[in-house]
Amino acid sequence: MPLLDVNNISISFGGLAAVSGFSFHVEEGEIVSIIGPNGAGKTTVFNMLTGVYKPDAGSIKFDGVECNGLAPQEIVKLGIARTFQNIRLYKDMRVIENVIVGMHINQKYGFFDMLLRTKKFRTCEYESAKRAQQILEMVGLSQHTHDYAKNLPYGEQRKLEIARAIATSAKLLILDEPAAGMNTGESESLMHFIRTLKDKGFTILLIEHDMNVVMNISDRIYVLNYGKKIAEGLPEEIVSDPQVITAYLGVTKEGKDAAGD
Amino acid sequence: MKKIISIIICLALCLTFAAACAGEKPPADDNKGNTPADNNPPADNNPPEDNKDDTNTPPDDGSSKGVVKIGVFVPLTGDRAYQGERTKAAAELAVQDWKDTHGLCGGYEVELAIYDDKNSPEEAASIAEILVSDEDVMGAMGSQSSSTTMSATPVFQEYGLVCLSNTSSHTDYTKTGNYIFRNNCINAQEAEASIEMVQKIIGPKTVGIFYSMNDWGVNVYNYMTEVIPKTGMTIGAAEPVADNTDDFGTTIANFRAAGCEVIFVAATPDISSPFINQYRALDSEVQFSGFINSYDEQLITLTGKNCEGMLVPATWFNWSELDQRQYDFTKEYYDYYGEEPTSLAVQAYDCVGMMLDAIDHVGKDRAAIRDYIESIEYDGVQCVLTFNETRDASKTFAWAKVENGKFVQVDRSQYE
Amino acid sequence: MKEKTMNLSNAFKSFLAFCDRWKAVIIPLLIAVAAILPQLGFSTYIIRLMCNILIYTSVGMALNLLVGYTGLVSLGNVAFFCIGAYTSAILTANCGWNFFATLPIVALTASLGGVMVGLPTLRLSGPFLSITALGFAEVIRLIAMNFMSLTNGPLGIRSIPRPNLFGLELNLFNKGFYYALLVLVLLITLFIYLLTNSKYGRALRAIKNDEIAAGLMGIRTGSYKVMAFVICSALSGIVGAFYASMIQYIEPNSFTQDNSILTLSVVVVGGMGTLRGPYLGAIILVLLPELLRGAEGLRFVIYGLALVLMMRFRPQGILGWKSPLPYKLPSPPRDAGKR
Amino acid sequence: MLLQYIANGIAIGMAYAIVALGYSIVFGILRLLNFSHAAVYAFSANMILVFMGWHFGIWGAVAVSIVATGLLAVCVNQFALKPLRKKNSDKVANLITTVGASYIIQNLMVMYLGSERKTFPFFYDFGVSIDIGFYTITSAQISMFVIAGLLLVFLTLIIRKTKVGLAMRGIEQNPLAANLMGINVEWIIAIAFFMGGASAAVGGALIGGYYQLAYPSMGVMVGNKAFASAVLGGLGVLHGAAIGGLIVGVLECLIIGYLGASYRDGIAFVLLIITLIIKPAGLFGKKNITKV
Repeated sequence: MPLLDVNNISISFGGLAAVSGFSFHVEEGEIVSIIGPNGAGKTTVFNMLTGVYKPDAGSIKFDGVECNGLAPQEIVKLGIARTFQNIRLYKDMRVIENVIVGMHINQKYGFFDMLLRTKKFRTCEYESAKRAQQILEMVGLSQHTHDYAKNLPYGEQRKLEIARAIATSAKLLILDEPAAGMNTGESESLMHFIRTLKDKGFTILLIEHDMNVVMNISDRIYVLNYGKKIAEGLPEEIVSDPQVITAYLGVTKEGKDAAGD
Repeated sequence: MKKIISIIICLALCLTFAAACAGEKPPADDNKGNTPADNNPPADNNPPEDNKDDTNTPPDDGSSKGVVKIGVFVPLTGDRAYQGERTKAAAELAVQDWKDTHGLCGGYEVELAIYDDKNSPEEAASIAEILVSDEDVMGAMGSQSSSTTMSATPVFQEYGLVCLSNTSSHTDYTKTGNYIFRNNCINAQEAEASIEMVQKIIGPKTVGIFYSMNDWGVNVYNYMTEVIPKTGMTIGAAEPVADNTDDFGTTIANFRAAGCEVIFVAATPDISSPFINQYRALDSEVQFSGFINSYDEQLITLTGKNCEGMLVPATWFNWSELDQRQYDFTKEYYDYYGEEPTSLAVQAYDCVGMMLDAIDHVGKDRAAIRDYIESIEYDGVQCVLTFNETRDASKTFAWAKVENGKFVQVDRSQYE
Repeated sequence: MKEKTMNLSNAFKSFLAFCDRWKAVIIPLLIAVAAILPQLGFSTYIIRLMCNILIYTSVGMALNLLVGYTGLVSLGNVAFFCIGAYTSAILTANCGWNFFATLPIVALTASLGGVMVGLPTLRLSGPFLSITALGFAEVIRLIAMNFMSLTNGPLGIRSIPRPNLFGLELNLFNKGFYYALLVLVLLITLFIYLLTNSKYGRALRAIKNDEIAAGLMGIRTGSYKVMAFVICSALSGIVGAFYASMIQYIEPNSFTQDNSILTLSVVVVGGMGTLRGPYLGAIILVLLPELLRGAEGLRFVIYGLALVLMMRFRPQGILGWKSPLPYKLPSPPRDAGKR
Repeated sequence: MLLQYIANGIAIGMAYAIVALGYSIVFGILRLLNFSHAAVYAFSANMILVFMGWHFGIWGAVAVSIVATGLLAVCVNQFALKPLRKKNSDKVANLITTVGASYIIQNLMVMYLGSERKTFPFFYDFGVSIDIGFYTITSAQISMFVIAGLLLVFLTLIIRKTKVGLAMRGIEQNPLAANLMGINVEWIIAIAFFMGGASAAVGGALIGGYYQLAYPSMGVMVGNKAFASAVLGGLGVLHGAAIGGLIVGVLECLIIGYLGASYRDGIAFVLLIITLIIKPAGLFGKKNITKV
């Protein structure tokens, strides 16, 4: 039973079919990537998964639970956490606070526990702070614990977003172009970091343009173009798939003759 | 550079705050919470900045036993400023006249403690605190609108300082306590006078009531709805008006639809003038009847010939041929201030006159001043002033009419 | 010249850091000073000023929760102030209730107002929200003006009694009213401190920083914003009740737009999103008109000028700043180990 | 009766519309609630009286007042708002600065011109007024309607057709990009403020003339109503502000007619709250969808 099972979801904005009939699945502990040229509808798929848009048709099952049409808050509770294409951190809050806010849904204490500072409140706060420090340790940001999120360099801000997603104790991490705007050194260390996440048992769904990262890290790849799936399979198969090349690089003269159309 | 200025700003403010506090002298004795009537609050700690009244002359060669002050709290900023200015001018004139005629007052140098209450209740209450805690202040004269006056009177009553109002007509004003007096007519008297004028001069017609949405307007309206039906006149329509309204098109349409021939204008000139102008533009025969506050030069300047023939009950007459004293006062006020006095200003003049008279007789004792004023027979410029048991001054009404841009006195006997 | 300004502003910053570090000592000291201040034999004029400062501190504290922590700029806070004042005035003056008995009902009616503003503005942001709140305050003032049977309309409500606690009347004379207000301010400060240092406070701050991200991280932004409105309106209502009891005569025109703007300025000048901001903001903005009492006409001009200069040179407010001190990690509860 | 109410409503509506234009222009560009606009409007009407005092003649006084008010609006922008923009400080700070500016302008006027109401000449009476049965639509109402219409068309033309207008719309979308494309952003913003001030001055002259009154605090109530109509019509959309102003004006007159004048002030805001609930960006406003 795949952890995430999506079959032929589609959505259109004012008559334009952004995504039509796209199905894919993600197994537990796997790294799956979705690639495609700009405007292929990748982020739209993401937004449908996380409840920002409601798909016109199709179903999304996570861990057997149908979450098409649920509010974003419920979907996060189920265990899907995401990062954003353009970084959306809580800039004026501290690094550790950003992570603790991620744990908001799992902090179980009521208004009066807060008012009277009951033991339940204090233990929950202490646990959250301890776990946040562990996550920061794991992510390698522990020396920035007390800094403000907006003072972090770009690479660290990406990691903090991922740390915040982990903090929601999600089973599936959805990363939206984490390597965007990174130089080779940074994307190298990011790749290494994602691999360590995989070893720690996280299932990752990735949208990425940086072919180097995608090819080295993904177990399976889906290719999307104009909202339709044009290829799926192992990285090696995708690299040599003619349809993918034409989608990305456009038709070369030889290519057209070879295809003979 | 920027940080510097902000630091300087807040340092300066903190310093001035410290200076303000340091200005207080700790009291000699502890004040017991007994009945306010007979103890005046301890420390002579007038607030740090002195009020800038102009008669601050030092006591001359030892003949005066010190200073006595009359507190005046009126709006000098905001949109009621010009009404406040007039009360202040009348008060200053009263003190000036007293000095010219008597020099000292009961052996004391006379001063005015004038404060601006911004027409806000909080301010008026704070100023009342200043006045009661200043030992030299022997009486206070109160503000322009009833909300400011009525938030100050509890303080005066609590501390036992006489407060005379030249403007308040709120029914519950004098109910605050025995230290609160009113030198202004109550709306019942005003409404009665206006109705009587219309009934006698114009006769039974359908009338409209145009009243401003404040305590004075609402009281006048309530009173008139009871009395008018008994006088044979019928009320065609009654229209309230909110503050700072400029457009009366719709209200006028309602009055005209109800066929009103006479409109009672229960609003101050700054609200009633646009109403009269716009009404006259649509209907030339309609007649207006005003109240005491319409007896104001500003009404004529703002409406010009539109208010021709408007009836106004007046407790005061500028340049009156019948009463030489009123004529002299108008002249004196005009020379001093460049504008003819309104009845409110004259009442302010008499209020200060009464307080000075009281001090002259009983000296510097707030309770004695209160008793003296309660049973006073003061020959004021307006009329001989006495207070009834509810501490309201009874007024006699003269009839006035606007004729080619001037208030002209109407001879009552003609219509008797 | 440049270095001189730098080290002076650093001096100011280190001064603030020093206060932050020694908070545990400085705060009780300040409370003690506030407690003995009225006993130094000031005239009731100064006592009334201090009460005004405390009133605007507490209502500034309530609005700070909305503006400083949640980022919802409400220009209609006087609506809750007015609801609270009228509810308490009607109950005490007309129905003869004890002042403190009216407070729960005041909080209830005011928070009803809060919900009425909070719910419809969930989808609004920035200036639209401010204008809706301003409109709501105008509507409340008009209801007070026209609802003759309940609020006595423009005649206002007269001789509202001072609060009395087991028979002792708390007024400015025996300074009891000042202490009641002092207790109120400290209670509100404690409540907001507890609230902001918990998941609720963090959620509100997250909404201020980036509402969409907060939503996608599982925070129900809608209900938290309404919660912020309800708490702010309930507290403002209670402070309104104290105001009515202090001024003893209220009418619709004492709750105008200027009051909302003054409260917002207290929060912004003092320092948004800080606990101590409203204290200094209230001190400055209540004392400024008193110090300028001499310059009648100029008074408001200087008040306006102070606002403009403040926004230009220190927009985050005098006490608003990013504390360089490390984040206070919660200490383990004593018996955590036993589990 | 209804016809008379609507006629009056249109006249007041036009007054709100003109002042609302000023709010819309400034908001369109800076997404900023310019509180000082009401005081600028009052400033224009009072300055006309002052200029007439210097025996300028009515039309000369109006022209000079339009320029003076435009410059005043630019001063508010230069001294109060520009420094804040440079430090891209918080939205609330801009709001409070404009409030401070409105306090300064209004109270300086009260200090120098006194707070009482002064008569204002009725200068655009062309004598022709239409009588329909018992009710008359005075020439003032007609000329107010016509002049306001012309002003609206003129401003829309500037925004739609001219280079400056294009630059303004560019800055509205993305000030940074506009700057990079060589648009002198500060200069364009100053022009926008000038246009806002000038339209307020036209409004001041018209409304002052119509009611034959001018006093320093005349801006407060008209300002609030005009702002509500600008938001109602959709901030940043010029014809939205005009139509919003008309709706508010007509409804107000109907309310006075049938319910009584004391409810008058509330209607603008009740209407506003209801509209914003249904369409958060106002009637004609475009809802800017924030990309995730």
